[in-house]
Amino acid sequence: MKLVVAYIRPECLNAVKQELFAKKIYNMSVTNVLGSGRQKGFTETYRGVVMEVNLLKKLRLEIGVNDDYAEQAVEAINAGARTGKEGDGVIFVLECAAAIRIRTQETGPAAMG
Amino acid sequence: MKLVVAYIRPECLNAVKQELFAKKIYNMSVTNVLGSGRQKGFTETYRGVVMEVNLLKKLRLEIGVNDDYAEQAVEAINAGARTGKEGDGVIFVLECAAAIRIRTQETGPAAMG
Amino acid sequence: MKLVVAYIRPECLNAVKQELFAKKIYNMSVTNVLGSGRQKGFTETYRGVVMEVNLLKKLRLEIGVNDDYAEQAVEAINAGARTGKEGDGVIFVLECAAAIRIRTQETGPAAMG
Amino acid sequence: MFESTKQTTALLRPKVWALTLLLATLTPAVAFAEGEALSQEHGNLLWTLIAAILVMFMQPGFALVEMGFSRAKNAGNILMKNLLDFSAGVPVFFLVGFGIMFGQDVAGLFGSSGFALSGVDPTTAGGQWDLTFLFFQSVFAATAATIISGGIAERTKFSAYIIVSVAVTALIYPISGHWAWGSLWGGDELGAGWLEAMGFIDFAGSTVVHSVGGWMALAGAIVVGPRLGKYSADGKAKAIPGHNIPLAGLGVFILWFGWFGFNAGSTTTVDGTIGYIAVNTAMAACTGALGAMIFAWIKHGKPDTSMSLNGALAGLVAITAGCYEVSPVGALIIGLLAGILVIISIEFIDQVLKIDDPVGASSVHGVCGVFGTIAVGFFAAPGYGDNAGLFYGGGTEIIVTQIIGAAAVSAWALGAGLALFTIIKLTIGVRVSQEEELKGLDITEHGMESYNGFQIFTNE
Amino acid sequence: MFESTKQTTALLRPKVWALTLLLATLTPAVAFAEGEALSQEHGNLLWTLIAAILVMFMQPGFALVEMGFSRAKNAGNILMKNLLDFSAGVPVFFLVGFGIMFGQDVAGLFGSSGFALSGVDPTTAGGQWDLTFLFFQSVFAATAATIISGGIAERTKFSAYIIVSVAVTALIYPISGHWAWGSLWGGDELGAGWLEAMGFIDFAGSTVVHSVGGWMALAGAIVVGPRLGKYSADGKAKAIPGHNIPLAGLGVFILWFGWFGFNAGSTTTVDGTIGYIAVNTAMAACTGALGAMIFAWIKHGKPDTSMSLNGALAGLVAITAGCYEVSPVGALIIGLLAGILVIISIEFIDQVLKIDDPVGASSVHGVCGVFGTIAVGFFAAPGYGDNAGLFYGGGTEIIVTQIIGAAAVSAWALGAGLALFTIIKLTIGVRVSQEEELKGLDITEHGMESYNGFQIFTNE
Amino acid sequence: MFESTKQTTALLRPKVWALTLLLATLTPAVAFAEGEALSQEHGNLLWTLIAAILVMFMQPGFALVEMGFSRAKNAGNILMKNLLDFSAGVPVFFLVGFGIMFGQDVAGLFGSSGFALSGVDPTTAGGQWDLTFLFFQSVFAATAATIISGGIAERTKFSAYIIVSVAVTALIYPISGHWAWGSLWGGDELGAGWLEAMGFIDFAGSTVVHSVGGWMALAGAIVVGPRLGKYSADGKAKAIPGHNIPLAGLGVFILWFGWFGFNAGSTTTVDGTIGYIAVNTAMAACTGALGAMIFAWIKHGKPDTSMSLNGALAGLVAITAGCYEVSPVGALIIGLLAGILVIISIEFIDQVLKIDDPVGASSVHGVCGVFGTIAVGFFAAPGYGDNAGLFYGGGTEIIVTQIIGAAAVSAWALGAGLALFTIIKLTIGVRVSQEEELKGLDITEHGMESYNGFQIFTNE
Ligand SMILES: Nc1ncnc2c1ncn2[C@@H]1O[C@H](COP(=O)(O)OP(=O)(O)O)[C@@H](O)[C@H]1O
Ligand SMILES: Nc1ncnc2c1ncn2[C@@H]1O[C@H](COP(=O)(O)OP(=O)(O)O)[C@@H](O)[C@H]1O
Ligand SMILES: Nc1ncnc2c1ncn2[C@@H]1O[C@H](COP(=O)(O)OP(=O)(O)O)[C@@H](O)[C@H]1O
Repeated sequence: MKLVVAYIRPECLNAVKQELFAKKIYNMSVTNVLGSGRQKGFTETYRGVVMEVNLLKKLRLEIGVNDDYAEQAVEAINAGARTGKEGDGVIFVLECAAAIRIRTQETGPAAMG
Repeated sequence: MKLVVAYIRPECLNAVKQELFAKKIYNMSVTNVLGSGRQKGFTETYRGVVMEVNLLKKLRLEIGVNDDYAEQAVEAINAGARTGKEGDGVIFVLECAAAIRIRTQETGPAAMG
Repeated sequence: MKLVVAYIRPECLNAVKQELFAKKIYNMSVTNVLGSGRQKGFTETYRGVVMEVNLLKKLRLEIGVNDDYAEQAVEAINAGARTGKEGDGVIFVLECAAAIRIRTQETGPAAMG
Repeated sequence: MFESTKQTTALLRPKVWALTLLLATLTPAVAFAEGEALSQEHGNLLWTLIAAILVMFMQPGFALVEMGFSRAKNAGNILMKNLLDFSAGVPVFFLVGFGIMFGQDVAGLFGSSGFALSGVDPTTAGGQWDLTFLFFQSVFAATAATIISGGIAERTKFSAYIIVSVAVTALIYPISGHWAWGSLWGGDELGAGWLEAMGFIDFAGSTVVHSVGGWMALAGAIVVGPRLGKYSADGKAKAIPGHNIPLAGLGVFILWFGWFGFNAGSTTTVDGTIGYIAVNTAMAACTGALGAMIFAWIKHGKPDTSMSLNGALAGLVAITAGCYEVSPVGALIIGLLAGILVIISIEFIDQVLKIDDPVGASSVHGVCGVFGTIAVGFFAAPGYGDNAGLFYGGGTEIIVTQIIGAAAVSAWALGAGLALFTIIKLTIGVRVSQEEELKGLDITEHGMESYNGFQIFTNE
Repeated sequence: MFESTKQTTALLRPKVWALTLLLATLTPAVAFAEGEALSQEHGNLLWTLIAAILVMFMQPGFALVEMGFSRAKNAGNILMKNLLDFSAGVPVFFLVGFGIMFGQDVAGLFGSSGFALSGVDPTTAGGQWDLTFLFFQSVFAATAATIISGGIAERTKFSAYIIVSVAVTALIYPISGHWAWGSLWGGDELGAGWLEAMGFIDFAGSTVVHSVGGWMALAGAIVVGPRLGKYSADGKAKAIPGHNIPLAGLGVFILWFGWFGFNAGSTTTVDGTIGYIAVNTAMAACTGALGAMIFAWIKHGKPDTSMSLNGALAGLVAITAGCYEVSPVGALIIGLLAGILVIISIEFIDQVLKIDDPVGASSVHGVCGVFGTIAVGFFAAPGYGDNAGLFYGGGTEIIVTQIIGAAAVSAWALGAGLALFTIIKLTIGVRVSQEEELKGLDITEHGMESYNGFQIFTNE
Repeated sequence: MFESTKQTTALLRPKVWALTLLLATLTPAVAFAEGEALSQEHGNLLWTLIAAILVMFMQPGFALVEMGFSRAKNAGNILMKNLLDFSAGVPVFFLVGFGIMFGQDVAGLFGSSGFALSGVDPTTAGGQWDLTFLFFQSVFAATAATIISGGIAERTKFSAYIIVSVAVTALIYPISGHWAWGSLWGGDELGAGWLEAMGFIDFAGSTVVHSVGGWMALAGAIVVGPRLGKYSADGKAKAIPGHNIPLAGLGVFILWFGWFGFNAGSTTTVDGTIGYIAVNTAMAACTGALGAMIFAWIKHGKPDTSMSLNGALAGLVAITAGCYEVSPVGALIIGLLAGILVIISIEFIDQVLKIDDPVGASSVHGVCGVFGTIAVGFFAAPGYGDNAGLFYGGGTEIIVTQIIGAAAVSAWALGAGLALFTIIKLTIGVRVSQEEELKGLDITEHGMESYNGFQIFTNE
């Protein structure tokens, strides 16, 4: 099993969700994050002082999937989150040693769906 | 070492904490997440327009534990977070390659406690 | 590849960032978390009632790095986040099975930088 | 370019102008001759109107305090309750309450005429005054009603609250209001309530308005029961912190601002006393805040924000009865005592009686209202108002009357409140389900969130 | 210690005192003899001033409602728009708009003198009145202007909005305002607009002020187009919930508070009618809120907070035309109908016409403004004001006049609005880029966030 | 049903009624005969009271602006400071400050009688005026005091602030206040301050109130030192953005609203000038906002929200001295210049002087206060007030007097402020610890959070 973690643009979440749903991946969790990466921050002026904003607002997506779905999840995220401009983000795939669905107490791959 | 990641109902946090404390697990980190899973979202009406809310408010619990405590952490979460209704969430257990406690510079299992 | 996850004091973020930048690590994501650990919470009084605050405000740092940079990331975090007082936090190093940079579609170590 | 005669024309209102075109000079009454004086009646009407507008603005003050002192997930529900009690209260008071409070006296107990101001002729000076007086009184009634929502916040069904609101403005408030103020409208002709006949002094309503609201809030808090998680299994009170102290602070200042209309406006007359009434009002609010701030600092080691805010309100409630009767120095002392008293009372009700009143409505309005009413018997100062209190050589007679009045009205409000809430509990139910309470009343009762998009940590 | 003669001196203002030292007794006009009466003129001036101050305070009311009902990422931009329209509107109205609205009549269509109040002598009573009247009228003009920002919130360029604001207060509002109220300043001497000559009744501006703002908002919403994500590909409306309902609620109460100045102040005279005008204003607002609350409850199963808040405003807008003409019972009914109407209208415009008006400005101010104007023809009650409506045995004549007036002004405002927004669209552009809209206008237009540090979930 | 004779009875207040039952007809003074005129004295008292109430409402305005422009973790502390300075300031001014400011003059430097208004008889017209005048003056004193908290926000100890507040309202403000306004209460009898004897013009207090507050804020900011992280190691200023711009915007509008009481109320008289004073006040605020908006746009490429809000306040501060003396066109220009000046000043103090004034209090109130005071010498217009400025053919004499006055008061306030803050620093300490500052003053000074449950990103 895998835990797919992706950092994406907030405005791409809907598109990513559509792509995931198209692949029958419905389970996920989303968090607000502030990120820095290759996309440079921007400067604002607040009360006359130039201000460097280098932590940008991003979303963090976590999707626990079975091994065979990991590829598909990555594909879906790629499809929905890619604009081609700096700041699109990254996807990490982590190994998940065990999974338990709390309500049903299903474990392993069965817990992922 | 393991990193136990669980997505639970916000209202269950206190119960989960009690269960963890009972097993002498005191260390954890909690984040707000929005999740979608088997629990369907609900519809609200805002200004006359039906609105689908399909990202529900959940909490994400992260507990770094030694291998022998992982089981116990999972058990505690199960005990505290289970209501039997859709939306109870899942627990993932990730392999943790290394751990360092910043203050003491303890590493490995010693860092977890 | 590794995903370095660290829980640090909010007020140390700037110092940690400086240390990371000094080691040419620019990519990271930051989240608000509430944590409990060895640092005891504190008590406040709200409207005459003593109130135990045992979830303290912390930041969660995530840095995806190549294996050779993991050490350096950990060092940088240690350098920036350590005050020696309880509540400094922990660093976990997770194994990262795959990484994809969405914009460039680079994969593996190339995606990390 | 423009001659000064123009001004007279400019004073004409739109409708008058339209009419002038049609009817030529048939409306002399509304155009004033140059140099004519403003009549005292119209001055009074103007002041009473302005004061009523200020009192109306206390509504968002209450809403903000109550929202700020409770959790984010219930903010919209509290707002709706405040909107509802004003929106229902003003028409209901017009249709029913006003007549019960100010109509033809029946045995000193309630009024029985003047419903919907029937019979009032708006073309006469008297009728125009009546309508203005109604407006002033209706915002007072709405104040009594809105106090209740704070005590039962975060767990009470919206439908139950509607019934409470209507009952308060139609009957509960007007009945005890009649006892103390029944002859304010009709004078000798319509007869007085039993408390005013005794000489009971409650100038602007520490007891008549605030205590009634405060004790009803207490009754509600008792019947509805504490919020989930408010008391631990072993009965220890737990803190449930408010979510927006800046809003609560703004609410307190808005209330303070409106209170000048409440107190000084209760003269319904432009004369020289309105200035010192405002001074007294300001002084008591200030020392109320100071008293609570210092007392909390000594007691708990920190100058608590929410208690200090409550202290200002406590001072305001306490000075309301005597603002016309006491000196500024008296007001300073009354406010200070109220600021200390409100903390003792909040902690007593919360921790000893174990009644969960999230915003302290019963302490601020009930306890300090009674305190302020009785304080008149001690602090009424010669030169101010018409009485001398115990500290100025007056006898204990006033004190006794004040105690009787405050006790009678309090007993009525608490009793009627307990009965009303119990009846609702036994019929349509007074409390939301446990799940609804956990999710928050905004979503479950109104289908929307108050702070959409904000990440709010909820945990109980 | 101090003799009573001191008071006369104490009444002198700073400058007078300084002067007194230099010029001895050369300023007798400002010192009043003891016992002298306040003149009706000065009473009127005082009341008009106070009312204008109350109306000015409606500005933050609008800002809060519009901010609260839109998303956090655009809150500062909305605030800036409200600050701008007042800041530009008041000077522009002084320099240009006032003369167009109240100057020498040209064919009943517009005024042509009095720009910058030139020729007014501030040392005369007439001139002092003129300046006060200007102040009162300028806050009305700013009200019409500020309504627009709500309808085009969250996607309109700030620079485009500046042009709209200036055009509205300089020309669009004053022209139709002249039709209905043109002679209010100069009377017979300067001549009347064509609608007032017909006998059109719009006491405080349901049509003159609110409809103009509302239809301009609709025009803007049409030309600017819906927010991204507001309508799905298949044309279904999607909800974009507001981010701060407590602020919106406070805004509604502030508007309500200011509205007493708007309506009762429109007498510009202290007389006996201001009291019942306030009663009518309160009643309609109450039943407007109740009507919307109940209707939403029936229709959608929940008493919707944002709709109930809109309902109160709908009642206020609807009673504005007739507050002087109808009875409290009439006001209750007008408000109730407006509260229901506003929901039907919001849903119709949003879901059927598919025009995206984030705060419902066109429904609240446009639709309910027209409704309230026409309602005068039905509800005008003998004894109140100077007319009898259909329900009180009056003929249909007034109704016809009211329909003509409301239709003419509405057509003007909508037409001028469509033209103006289209011209802007074709020249400097009316809408921010898609990327700017997604990031939010606070960052992209003003370079700052409204809620720095707060974690806000944005997702479209 | 009700005869018109009833109205007279209805005008009676509660206490009067109660008394009437006991004493029959012994209180003829308060019941007014029908048709009697309102006296000018009572009209003035009413207006002064209403104006004072408006000025009191500026307190939450200040609190909101200061909260909004600083970080979430200190919001409650700022609120407490504003609550404290009003709560302590009003009683302290009553007991001490009033006598120093308005009592028997000593060498033109300070007053020495009238403490706690001793000797004032509230049963006389004169005494009733005195109490009203006290109320009006006490809210002015509290305004001067509350300005300070903004300049020293986010790092100053609460206990230190209490001492500052008391010292300002007891001594620092009243002493320089006496110089300019000392004879306003007692006239010739009690003697004038040295500046008013020179003919110094500061109608409503650009210098007397605002500069004093502004320079004290600057003194505090200097002594307390900048917030952690405000200046980088190499001395470059860093931005620390405010956390709640909607609240700050509301605060500015509330201040603006209250300012009409501040300026027009400073007549303490109902006459024809109050209207144009309000017009001038509105005009300057509008162009102040516009000036800042445009200037920031040109300078930094964006119309900055927080600067535009400051601009409105700058215009208000600047017009305060001359609102009675200048024409509306003069007000437009004064406001515009103030709006530009405030930005230059904020950036100069922040980036060149490297003094950390989080909300710009020293620039808005200190710099623009001085500017507005001197501007009177240029813009005072014949027909308005009693002077002619340089631009209207007056000489330079007024300008010189204005400069002397502004300089003297500024030097006093800055000097006294530096001394006071330094003494506190050397005794009980003026600043919280570094750890407390990082955690936020809400938790560390008051033991509670302002936004419980909200996820707020803190990072320094
Ligand atoms: N190595 C990394 N570790 C953790 N988060 C990362 C990493 N790289 C990117 N991110 C996250 O992804 C976001 C976008 O990355 P960025 O490098 O700007 O995108 P792009 O590669 O398209 O230029 C960052 O703001 C950050 O939140
Ligand atoms: N595969 C998954 N990956 C990430 N998060 C998940 C996954 N499955 C569930 N979750 C999280 O757990 C929450 C509850 O899951 P849900 O499927 O509704 O519970 P249940 O299994 O009890 O019906 C979701 O809202 C989501 O936050
Ligand atoms: N085992 C763990 N699992 C998850 N989070 C942890 C763990 N240990 C510590 N943390 C996080 O780190 C923060 C600081 O830990 P703490 O034990 O107080 O530090 P210290 O070791 O310096 O005393 C905690 O508040 C929590 O957020």
